[in-house]
Amino acid sequence: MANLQINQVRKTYGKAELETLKGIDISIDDGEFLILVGPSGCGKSTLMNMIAGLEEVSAGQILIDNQDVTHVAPKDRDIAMVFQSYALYPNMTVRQNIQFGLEIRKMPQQEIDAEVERVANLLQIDHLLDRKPSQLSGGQQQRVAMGRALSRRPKIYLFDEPLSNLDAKLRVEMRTEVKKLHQRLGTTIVYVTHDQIEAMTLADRIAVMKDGELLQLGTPKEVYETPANTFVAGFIGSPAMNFISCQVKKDDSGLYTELTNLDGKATRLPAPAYLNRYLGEQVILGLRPEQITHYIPHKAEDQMIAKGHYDVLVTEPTGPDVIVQVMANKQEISCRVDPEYTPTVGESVELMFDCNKAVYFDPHSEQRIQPENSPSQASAA
Amino acid sequence: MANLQINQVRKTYGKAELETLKGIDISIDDGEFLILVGPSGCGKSTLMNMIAGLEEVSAGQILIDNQDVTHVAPKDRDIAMVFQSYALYPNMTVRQNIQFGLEIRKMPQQEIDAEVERVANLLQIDHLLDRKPSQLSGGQQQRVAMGRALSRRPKIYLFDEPLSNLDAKLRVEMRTEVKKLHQRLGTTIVYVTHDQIEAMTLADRIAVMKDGELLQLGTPKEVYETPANTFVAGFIGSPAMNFISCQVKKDDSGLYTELTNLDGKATRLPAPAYLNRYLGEQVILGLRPEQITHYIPHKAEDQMIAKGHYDVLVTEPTGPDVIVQVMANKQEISCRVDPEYTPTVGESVELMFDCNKAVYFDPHSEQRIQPENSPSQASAA
Amino acid sequence: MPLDKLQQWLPKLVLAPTMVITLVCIYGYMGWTALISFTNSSFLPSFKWAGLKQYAKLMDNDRWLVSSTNLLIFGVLFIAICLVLGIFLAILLDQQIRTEGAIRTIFLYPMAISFIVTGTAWKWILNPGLGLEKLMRDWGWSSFEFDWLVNSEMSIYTLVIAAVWQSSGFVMALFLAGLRGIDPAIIKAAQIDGASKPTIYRRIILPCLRPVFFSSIIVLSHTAIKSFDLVTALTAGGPGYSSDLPALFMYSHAFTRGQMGLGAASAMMMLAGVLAILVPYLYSELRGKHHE
Amino acid sequence: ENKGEVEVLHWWTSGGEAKSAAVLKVMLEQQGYGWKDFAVAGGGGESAMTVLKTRAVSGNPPAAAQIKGHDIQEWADLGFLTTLDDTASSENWEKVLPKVVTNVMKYEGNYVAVPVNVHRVNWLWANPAVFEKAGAKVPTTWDEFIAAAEKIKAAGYIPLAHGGQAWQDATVFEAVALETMGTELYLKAFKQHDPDALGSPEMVKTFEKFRQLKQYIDKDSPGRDWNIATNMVIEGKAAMQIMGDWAKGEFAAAGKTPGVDYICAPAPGTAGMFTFNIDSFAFFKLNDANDAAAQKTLAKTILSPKFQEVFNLNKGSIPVRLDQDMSPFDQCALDSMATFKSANKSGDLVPSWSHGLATTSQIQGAIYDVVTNYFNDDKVTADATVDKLVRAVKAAM
Amino acid sequence: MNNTAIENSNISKKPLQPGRWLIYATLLLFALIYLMPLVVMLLTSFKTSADIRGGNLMSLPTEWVFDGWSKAWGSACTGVNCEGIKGYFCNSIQMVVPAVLISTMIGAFNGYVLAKWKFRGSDLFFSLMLFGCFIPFQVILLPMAQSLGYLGLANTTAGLVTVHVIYGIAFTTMFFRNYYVSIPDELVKAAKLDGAGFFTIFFRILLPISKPIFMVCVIWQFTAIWNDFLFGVVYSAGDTQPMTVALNNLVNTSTGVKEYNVDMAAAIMAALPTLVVYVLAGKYFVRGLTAGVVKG
Ligand SMILES: Nc1ncnc2c1ncn2[C@@H]1O[C@H](COP(=O)(O)OP(=O)(O)OP(=O)(O)O)[C@@H](O)[C@H]1O
Ligand SMILES: Nc1ncnc2c1ncn2[C@@H]1O[C@H](COP(=O)(O)OP(=O)(O)OP(=O)(O)O)[C@@H](O)[C@H]1O
Ligand SMILES: [Mg+2]
Ligand SMILES: [Mg+2]
Repeated sequence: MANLQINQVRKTYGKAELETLKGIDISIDDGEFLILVGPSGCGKSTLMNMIAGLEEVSAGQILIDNQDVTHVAPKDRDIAMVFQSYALYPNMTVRQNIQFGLEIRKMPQQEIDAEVERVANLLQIDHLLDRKPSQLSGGQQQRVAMGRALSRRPKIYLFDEPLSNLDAKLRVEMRTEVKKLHQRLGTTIVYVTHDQIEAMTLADRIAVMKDGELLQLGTPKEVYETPANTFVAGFIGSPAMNFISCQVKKDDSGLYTELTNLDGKATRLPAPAYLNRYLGEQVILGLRPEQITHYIPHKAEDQMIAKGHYDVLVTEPTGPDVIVQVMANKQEISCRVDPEYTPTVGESVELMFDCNKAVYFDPHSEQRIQPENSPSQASAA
Repeated sequence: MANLQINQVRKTYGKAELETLKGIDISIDDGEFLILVGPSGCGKSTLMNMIAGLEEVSAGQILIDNQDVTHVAPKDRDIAMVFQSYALYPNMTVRQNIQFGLEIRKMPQQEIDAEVERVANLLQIDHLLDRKPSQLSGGQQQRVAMGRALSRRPKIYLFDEPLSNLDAKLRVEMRTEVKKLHQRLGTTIVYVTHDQIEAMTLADRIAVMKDGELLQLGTPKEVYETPANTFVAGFIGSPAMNFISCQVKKDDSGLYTELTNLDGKATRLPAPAYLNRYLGEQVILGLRPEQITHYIPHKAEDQMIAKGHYDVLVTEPTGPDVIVQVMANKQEISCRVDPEYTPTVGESVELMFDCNKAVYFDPHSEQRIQPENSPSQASAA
Repeated sequence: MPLDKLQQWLPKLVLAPTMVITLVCIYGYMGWTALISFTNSSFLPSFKWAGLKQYAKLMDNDRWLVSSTNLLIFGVLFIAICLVLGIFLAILLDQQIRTEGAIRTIFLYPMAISFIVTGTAWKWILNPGLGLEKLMRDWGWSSFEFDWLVNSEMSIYTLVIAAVWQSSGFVMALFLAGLRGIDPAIIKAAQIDGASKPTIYRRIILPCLRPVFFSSIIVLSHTAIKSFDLVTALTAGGPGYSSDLPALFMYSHAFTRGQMGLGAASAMMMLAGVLAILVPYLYSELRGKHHE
Repeated sequence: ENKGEVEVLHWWTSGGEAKSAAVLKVMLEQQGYGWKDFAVAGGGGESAMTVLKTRAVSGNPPAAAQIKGHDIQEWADLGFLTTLDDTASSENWEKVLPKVVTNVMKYEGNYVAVPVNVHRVNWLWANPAVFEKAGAKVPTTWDEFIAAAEKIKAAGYIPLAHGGQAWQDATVFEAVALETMGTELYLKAFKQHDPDALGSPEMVKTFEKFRQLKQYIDKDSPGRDWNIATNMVIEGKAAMQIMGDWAKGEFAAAGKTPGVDYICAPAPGTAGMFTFNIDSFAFFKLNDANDAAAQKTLAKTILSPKFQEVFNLNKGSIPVRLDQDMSPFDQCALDSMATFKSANKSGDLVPSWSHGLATTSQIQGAIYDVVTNYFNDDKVTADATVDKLVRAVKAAM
Repeated sequence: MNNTAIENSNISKKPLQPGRWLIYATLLLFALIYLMPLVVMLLTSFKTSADIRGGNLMSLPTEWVFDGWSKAWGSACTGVNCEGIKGYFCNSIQMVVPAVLISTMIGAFNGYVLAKWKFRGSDLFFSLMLFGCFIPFQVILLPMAQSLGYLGLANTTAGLVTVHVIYGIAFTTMFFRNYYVSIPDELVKAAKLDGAGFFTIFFRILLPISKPIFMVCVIWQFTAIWNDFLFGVVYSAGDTQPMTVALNNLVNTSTGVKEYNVDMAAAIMAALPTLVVYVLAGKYFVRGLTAGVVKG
């Protein structure tokens, strides 16, 4: 149980010419679950390593429980970490792998055994305890790696893509386990993942990184609904948010933007008042696929909702839903419709645009246009 | 362009004691897109290798274009493959990696260059062409591996988890590229993935494997809506299908099953007529999360739809939706509700059970209970 | 915390003895030799300064010229042939040979036997009157000529033969190991790409074995430069001093001929040569590795 | 026992030599002293010298070391050696030893080393059977040698068995030189290194003759060990070999008897002359008194007639003591002894430079290089070589 | 042992192709060539001296005799005492075993540091060390002798061992370093987080997986040291001379009679330990190389 502060941390690898981390500022409360996301190579693992004390900090400081640990040895930081590349001890059995850390810390043997049992059950690897890592499948290895971390009660857990190699099913189960674990222990957790759902469902807050910079730090809701800029908006959520560049217009009933389908028929999308200052200018309208759906009667009267007919280009049934691609403002737009309304390609369907959660971006800065005097979301400089 | 037949193919690795593949039977039509899914270690890669001719076939035969190629050398099968472990030539630059296969096939240099350019653009790696694989991130390496295959026009493409290491955004883009590629070239493709969406959206047919056996082979719709057994049902779709064991009862308005919430109030779920033979017996009811939703007025009158109040245990906002866990028949059940209806934990919400697509399994055989004299779905023995 | 400091210093502490040893016993002694090379030490080291006299002597001593050119010929041929042969044998052995173990041992055993004696055996084998030539002629191939050992033009090449015999096995082992170390998937990929076996070796596998080449070349050049037993046992530098090598030259002048200064000078020249050739290679290779 | 012990560095490691050394050991131990054997064979003591130097440098030299000829002076000059004068006087070596020998053993007038034996280097070993078959007679002069060699060659035998190693080349060259230049010039050239002598026309002549020999040697000779060459004579493949009297050991080992199966004659044209090669022990300064005592005893024992006899019988050489009873020795040895004495008077007793008796190892080495290179490279002319010789010797001085 | 795809590809599967025969033939041919010197030595060792004087070295012995062997083992002279080379075996063992073990251990530690605890200049130091391998040992004879003299180790087995260790660690370090470099850093990082210190990591994590490279080092060092003559002769004391020196004394007589059958027998005996090591550990040798040296 501890809080963690990362102040202006920078990293430049020995021979590398350019900085890998360019001044990261994150402060994590006691017991918080923070998730790091970002494209491959953006510096997530590097940051994790620095928190753990495994990489030199080039500049800035790291505080755990308000103590500067920037130069404290890893073992004295009381941190447990799961590595992206499992890093299991090849010469030890699964059991030995898990209990190694405990032995080092001089835990009495019977406690160790108990602990190992517990963890093994938790991760469904109790039947593998006496195997060597080399005899395990990728997924199993990853669970052992988890086990090694979970067997301890550190101040902070660091997970670097701990579930990436599991198949969907197992993955969901593990995810729930992690969640429960966190709820039970309330330990501070920093967690790297590529998986949208993981990020959204597990995190108290999500930190979106790109090229060694922190783009946005906020709750999943914030990040999802009010992304700081187009990158975040596009990176979080799959299928990705639709970016439609269009002009802000005004008529007696207020601001609006327009979508025109292939035969030139325009749909009028009501826009919020704060777009006033962009009146007549181009903005980027951000609409998520699930905000563009088939016609749903009981929503129809909401005045932030618009309707229009569009021709279907592609349909992708994903199982629970069907992703439909249509053409608007000469751009491909994906919408999410209920399988039972599955349209056929070429057919023209009536779509419903829910502008309640629509976001708008400045075409130049690519930053989200914020309502005046609205408390700006916690988003990195 | 070719069709592919896999007849009763078996594989036992040299030292291994038990069979890795236990008689696989698949026949793939010319230009078909087949996706292999299955838990880790079930034999997917093995099967791919055998199709490519990289592993000995222990028994059975493989036919391409109706010619037995079981003992033909890989290079004479005219197959392109993307390996799960990229398998890039470490000594060559990205460019050389991509053009190697073309050089071997004596393609004139300028055509090669053109081809490389094309593929590089397609995969967004044109800026990496002169790097060595060791200087690339996992995702980039994977795209190069793709490029190596895509630069050729073989009879058959084999993709072994080609996108597993890309972040969500890139993944979706690549997925679309693959789909377009297939639509443009119409080449036969066999594709392994762990990713639900990939499987559902790309495949003409999906083959679900487990422990070296083929459990079901069918269109995504079939596999998703009429899974052959509980394993397939549980493996495909995420969050996984809810399995609720309950008794088949009957009253004047027909067959039904019951869900009881924590305070014992029961919800009556209408059941199809063909469950008659299970009257009074236990069955496993399979309901997917998206079939258990918040109250949607316009659906309410459908008589295959039931309603009931249940207490919320957990809520997991995934962004587009919220996954809600409730308790029914003493089991955790996950439902998918619209974020705007997000309930608070502990609160009792009215849920809607859409039984149109409910499936039922025999508790003993775990096979799906099929409507009498309905043409049984193409499912493996 | 002090214990931490200790942890920080431990690596350096552990390495310290080796560092000291290296500095004293290698570079220190090199320095010592360098010093001697500027004195006119004769029978035993003495420190009467003599400037570059010894080097001057060395330069117009044509035995030295012979032996240093010999080292060049010897080194290049030895390393080249060892590599080629080693790779060749390794590739053959890598084809799932049933009796691999036995054959591997046969190729390796020469390393195990000291040249003090195999030298004699080789002397006989290469000697026209006793060995191969005689044998071939006894077997009826009367025109067979093989008198390199007793031919001042060719004697140096007999050294190459014997040296290759001794070291190629090790190179073979290295490359065999290298081949075994390559990720099979890469080869599969190449097969899929339609490459034939030879192409795969030429274009993919061998280029991948760069590190092996590095290790081999280090070991081989190290052997080449130090070849001493070999020469003394096989030709003792003869006929005349046509097959002399610097190591032998240095030794016999420093110790048996009481010209320590000259010996030291020759040693320094040898080192200079190594420096000139090897260091750039070492550097490039080690640098190269950091990128990957 | 509290009595001292001597560590003896030598390169007598095989057959007869080793046995002889063993005898010395026994005799020493009979007198209650310990013998710590330290044998290092190889290249006529080259390895041994290396070892000796390193040990001297590391500060613990052996008590006694087998050191030859001029090196004794070097060691003494560096102050490593102890003096044996008291032993010498008590054993009055001055009387029993010939002057030539004692000169080698003294440094600035003090004994620092003890001679063990005297080898005669200018021997010609011949196989009479071959001569018979070829209808030739064992040569005494150079011309006879050429004549005989021609006959033998014609008869299809190898006239001269030779091993093409630098020291063997030198040994033969030495014999030719002595024949051609005569004692005086030989000494001038190889002992005083007088440039005129070295550059003299006789020297040129010597080289020419030397090359002449080559046509009587089979082409496989380079690198051949001397005893293989000897065996060629024993086997009757070759007729003659020019080699020191240690070659006798090989004949003996093959069970041959002198005079019958093989003949030992002075190298052509060197009858009455004697190139000597003396094995000797130099004695190092020791700090332990007991060991010093042992040292002295060793010195005494080495020169004792008994040891001289046993040793030289084994080794094929002759005793250094002029008063030695020669009855047990074979004909060759007797001849050798006779010549030794006569030459000693006539002044035809010359040190063998090829075995390091005449000059420093530097110069010896320099001459080796010139000689062996000339012998193995038919392109260089005698004159050119002589110039080279002069320069080489000068450079090495 | 992971076998390359080429092998289990159909191409080379069928064993009786002409190609396969060619391979076997070539290998056999080379094997014979490589064996030639050994054969000559063996033949000679079983011949009588007369038989050898007879000359044809490639010919079989006219009569097979074991005198050579028995003499070399028991009664050949290597100095004043003629007890063959048997006595020198344990001399060599006494020297080789500690030398090999110590140099290997040091190499392991150095490799560990150079690969997993890099610090400023550690790479440079490594290069310096590598270059160190190239000084001809003849150069260091005297200064080393002097140093040993100061240390009072001159002409003691301890001294000899020291020398072998000193000039062995360059290679052992290289072997281990390259091996450890090929082991992922995460392993060490994980151990650090588990609270393991410098030595714990080494002994509990890395050492246990170092067996293959350990083999390589041991074999390499054993061969080098067992066969070394120069150091052996120069730094050993008279009565603790190693095998090679005895062998040399036996073989390299200057003006004595040569008995080649004894020489050869002795030589083969002297080589036996190393030969055995190769036969027994050859497999591990290649494995170890695969694991280590090869991944530069
Ligand atoms: N030891 C190193 N030396 C030099 N550069 C490095 C090193 N480790 C990582 N990098 C570089 O730092 C950048 C960030 O690497 P990092 O592993 O943190 O990315 P990541 O966000 O973890 O990517 P992924 O999601 O693929 O794991 C990358 O560009 C990488 O090339
Ligand atoms: N070379 C081999 N020798 C022995 N067994 C093997 C070999 N390769 C794979 N196996 C075994 O065969 C089974 C199937 O392996 P395979 O790689 O086909 O699984 P997979 O379905 O590709 O799993 P994943 O989804 O993790 O890639 C596994 O249990 C594996 O342990
Ligand atoms: Mg990472
Ligand atoms: Mg796989």
